[in-house]
Amino acid sequence: MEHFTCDFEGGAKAPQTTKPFVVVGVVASSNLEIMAQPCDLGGKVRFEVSTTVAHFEEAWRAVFADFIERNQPRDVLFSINDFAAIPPVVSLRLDQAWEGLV
Amino acid sequence: MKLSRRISYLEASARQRIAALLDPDSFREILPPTLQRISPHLGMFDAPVAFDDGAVIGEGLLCGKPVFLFAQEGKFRGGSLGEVHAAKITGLLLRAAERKPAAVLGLFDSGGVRLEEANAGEIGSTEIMRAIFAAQRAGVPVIGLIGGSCGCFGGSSIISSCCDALIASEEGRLSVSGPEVIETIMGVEAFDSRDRSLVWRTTGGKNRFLFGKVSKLVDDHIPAFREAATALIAPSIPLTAELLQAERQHLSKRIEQFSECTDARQIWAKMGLDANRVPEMSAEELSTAASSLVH
Amino acid sequence: MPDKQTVRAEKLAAVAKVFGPGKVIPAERAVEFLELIIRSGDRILHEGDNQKQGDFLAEQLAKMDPKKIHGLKLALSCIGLPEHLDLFENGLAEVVDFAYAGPQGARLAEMVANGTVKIGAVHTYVELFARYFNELRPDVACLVSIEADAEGNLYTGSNTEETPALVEATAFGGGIVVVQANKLADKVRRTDIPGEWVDFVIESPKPFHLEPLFTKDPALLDETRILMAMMAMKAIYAKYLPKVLNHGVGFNTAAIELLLPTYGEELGLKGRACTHWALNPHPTMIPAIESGFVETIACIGGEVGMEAYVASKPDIFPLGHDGSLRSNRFYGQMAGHYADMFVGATLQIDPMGNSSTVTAARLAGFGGAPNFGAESRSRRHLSEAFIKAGAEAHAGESMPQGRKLVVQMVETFQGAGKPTFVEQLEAWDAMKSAGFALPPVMIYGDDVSHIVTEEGVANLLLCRTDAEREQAVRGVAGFTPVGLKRDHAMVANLRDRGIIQRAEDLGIRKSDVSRDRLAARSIHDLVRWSGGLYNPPSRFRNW
Amino acid sequence: MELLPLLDQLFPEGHQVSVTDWLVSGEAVLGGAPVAVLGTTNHVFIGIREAVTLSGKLLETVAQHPKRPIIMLVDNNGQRMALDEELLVLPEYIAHLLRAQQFARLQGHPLIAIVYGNSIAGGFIAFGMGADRIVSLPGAETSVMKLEAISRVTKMPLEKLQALAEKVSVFAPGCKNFFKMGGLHDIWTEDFSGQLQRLLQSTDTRDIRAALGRERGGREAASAVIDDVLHA
Repeated sequence: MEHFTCDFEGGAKAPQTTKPFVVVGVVASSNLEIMAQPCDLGGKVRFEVSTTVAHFEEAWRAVFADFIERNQPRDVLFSINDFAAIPPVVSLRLDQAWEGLV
Repeated sequence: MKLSRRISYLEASARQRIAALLDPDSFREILPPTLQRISPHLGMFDAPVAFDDGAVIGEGLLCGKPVFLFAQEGKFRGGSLGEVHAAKITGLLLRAAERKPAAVLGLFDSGGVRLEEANAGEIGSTEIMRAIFAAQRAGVPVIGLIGGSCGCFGGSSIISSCCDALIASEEGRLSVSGPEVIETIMGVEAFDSRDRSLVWRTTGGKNRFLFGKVSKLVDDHIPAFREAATALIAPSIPLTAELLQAERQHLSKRIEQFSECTDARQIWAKMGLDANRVPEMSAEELSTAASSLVH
Repeated sequence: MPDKQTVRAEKLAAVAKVFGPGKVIPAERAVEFLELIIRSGDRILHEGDNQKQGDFLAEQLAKMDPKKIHGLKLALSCIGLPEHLDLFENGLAEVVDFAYAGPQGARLAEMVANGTVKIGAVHTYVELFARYFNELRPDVACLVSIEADAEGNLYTGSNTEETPALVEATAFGGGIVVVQANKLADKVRRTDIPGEWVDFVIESPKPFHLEPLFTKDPALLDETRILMAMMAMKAIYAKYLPKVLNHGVGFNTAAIELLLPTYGEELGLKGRACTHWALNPHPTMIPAIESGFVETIACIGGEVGMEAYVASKPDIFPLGHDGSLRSNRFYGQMAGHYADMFVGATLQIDPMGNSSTVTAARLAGFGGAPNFGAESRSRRHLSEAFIKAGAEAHAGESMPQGRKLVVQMVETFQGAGKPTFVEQLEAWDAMKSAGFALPPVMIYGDDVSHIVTEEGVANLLLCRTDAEREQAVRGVAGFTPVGLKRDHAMVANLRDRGIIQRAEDLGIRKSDVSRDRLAARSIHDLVRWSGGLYNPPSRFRNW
Repeated sequence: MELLPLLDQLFPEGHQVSVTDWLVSGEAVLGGAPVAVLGTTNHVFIGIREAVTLSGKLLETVAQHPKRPIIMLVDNNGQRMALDEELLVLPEYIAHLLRAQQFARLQGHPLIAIVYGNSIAGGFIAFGMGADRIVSLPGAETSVMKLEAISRVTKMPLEKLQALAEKVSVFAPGCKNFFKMGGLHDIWTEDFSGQLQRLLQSTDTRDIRAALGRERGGREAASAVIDDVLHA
């Protein structure tokens, strides 16, 4: 298992929901669980990742950057339990989690 | 033939099942994933964890009635009973024994004990059983739902069989040993675990319904599970000598009648059903056919 | 050298001398018989494709004595049986012409590398059939049938497929036609091949192997594929309204087929698009058929378990007077070639949109996709889709033209760490290792009109330069190395011009991407849709 | 441990116990008072027939000897793994046997399980782990699954599992591990009869195994989780 946290400068959109959290996906092979929580991060977006596949932090960062560019979120904490999901699946889940918060 | 749209129970995640089963927005989760009560053991196996350890528990309303509910996530490590997973369910049942909701719903989807936590899982399963008995003793019925892709095997199969009533779809499976285990013991000639039709004939919801272990057979549609669960809510029947003697006689008679059978089709034929038609029948058709049989 | 008719007459006389008059040969004497009609250096055509296989005759051929017979030239659609390669290992055959290697691909690559097998050429199906009428005229054809009678009349049934093409090339090319039949009947169920064209029949000890081609269990369709299907339907199907379609057999097209009655209906496709198809009787088409989307289907092959359902739809499927399906690969390929749209998948795509399923260690071949997926510049009849696509492709040119839609739907990764988009196709390595003069490309990039991935849809018709085309491909290549090397400014420009469309550009929310949209989520659902008429093999069942 | 010497050591004041089809039943005297003896031997598999026979004996004891302690002698190789038994819904039979045990408990019968042989997976659940108190004797073996099998299923190398098993109690077979997890209330090494008499003096039938697991450091999360759920 590999664990890392990364922060990104967020965009203009803060979560609109009153829900304390949203969970999408499950921890199953080639899939992942993403828990998104509205959270005052001073405009930033934080990703806390646990993954079964080590040494792919760069790829994760690329997926996160792309997600932020696409959705312009701010003040969200994404906690991720990954079981070897490929990048497009990660992208899809991030979008789904974010759509659950707005 | 146009099919009516169904909301699949089989495919839904534990959380999706809860959302569609209970009254809208009525669910209050206990120990939600934000608390991250994860397995303390999976890490040393280098295995991924889930924030809820594959068990979602909480309280909500079912057609206005207050119920407690636990749901196993079959897609996370086969819905296996780990230490935290099992303890969440035990805690919920003990809470039910104290607070007496109208019922506890158990959404089973589990291959059994989590091997990485085998001892904790096994002890945990029997703690759940004791907690079911505690809830029942308090008059709270425990209603099990079986229709997930992992079925209900091993320790989970025994736990679910301790419930007051079971609801299942034909896709749901209930059995102690898994098909692969039986194939290993008996040989592939006697039981080919890859013959999916054979596996479902043996362990699937229809066979369990025809034996009476499953009280209500439903199609793979969450609203059907919801309707069945609502209808089954009634105070738990206290254990008595008469009740258990009757149960025992019923089970002994089953052995006498059917122990020569080696395929579910023989059993169904003996019951007086058109055995080859059974797999093709809808839940409603089979329920009607079964109700006209003299057991 | 004696002429073909003389040789044929000699062979027939030799058989008559040993076996007496009549066309029926006993199975246990098949090798002895084959050695009478086959001479060294003959071109032997063996029938077998991705569904049916003339397994009995293949076994018998491999048992012939290489001291008597050698130097054979083998021609066949699919190298699907180990016996096909045994012919080479045993010293009977030297050269093979084929279209598709399937399960024998790895062994074939090995035997080519060590010189045991010489490849004439790797073809597409129709290309190979066409050559049977010219430079590859067969001396002997070994074919497959369900029923045969003593006169040689054949009932080839649902999986007739390529039998007519092979019989025609042989019977009218001076060759000898031998058939293995599952059953010798007094009277065949219907005459698919007239007895006059058939020289000998052998009742095989067991029925020929028939592989269910359909393996796309709807239960295995994940959200990624549903997202891609929804984007394709909105960006392509709803835009061009193609009436005549050919779908590949992959999961992506299965997803579209299962979304037609739901999402397709929402998009207003019913009656306006997807009415005619060149397709095997895919079980995943049942919901669309039952929902009234489909008017006719031209069948290339059959499908195990679909017999009763097909028989219940006489207006849609090609049926004989006996009520069972008659498929035809040659004609079906033609029907697909002249369709408005082809949608398929592949294993690798390069930045110019060229695609291939070949890897260095495996010679798969081509099969039917290159014909289905080729631009049809010989087409002259018009349709809305054809004109609309042509207007995009040929905008500003002095001669207006129509255009076929050729869509490649691929996930950006084939699995963890295995990108679909690559800077250079492995076909180039295969070219070197197999000694070809050209890389074995499946569909050339300039034939492709659209590429659909999880990241979006690229419309290559609208690209005006090679540089644009390359960025359009990179712009949907996701997080693969090819995708990461995109020029962000150019991709943004392509997106502004609608050449690249993302889900959000198409108004598709990711939360709406759900298996709940599928008209059928399991094989069992398909059976229910069929009113119990689809009878899937046991291994597909969970009831 | 063999059945006969076990009976002699547990019940020096006398016992009348018979064995039919590897199922053990009868009565014995302990501290001057009669106790019911019920058990299995010869590593029997617990299947549908065993379940109804054992439940029959339990119900008989409840009917004829109110509140008499029931001493459960545990030795099994697990649940019977067979097609014909699963066809007839084996889990229902095991649950029935557990319900009979619960009924006995509710009727005031102390239930003491003594593991003297093997106790494996579904067999142990069916007969043993449902008791009020569970103890093991020398030579007893408890397990859910052998390490070899766990290695096969989890694809974790056996050597790694063996090394882990040295450090933690959570997954590997063995009474010591089960004890540390709270799955055994006690491990007896001597004076079985005296220990049994002392155990029978307690009237506490609550399930305290999660608390034991926490105390002993083998299973610390379960008890905390249960408490948190109760008080959430």
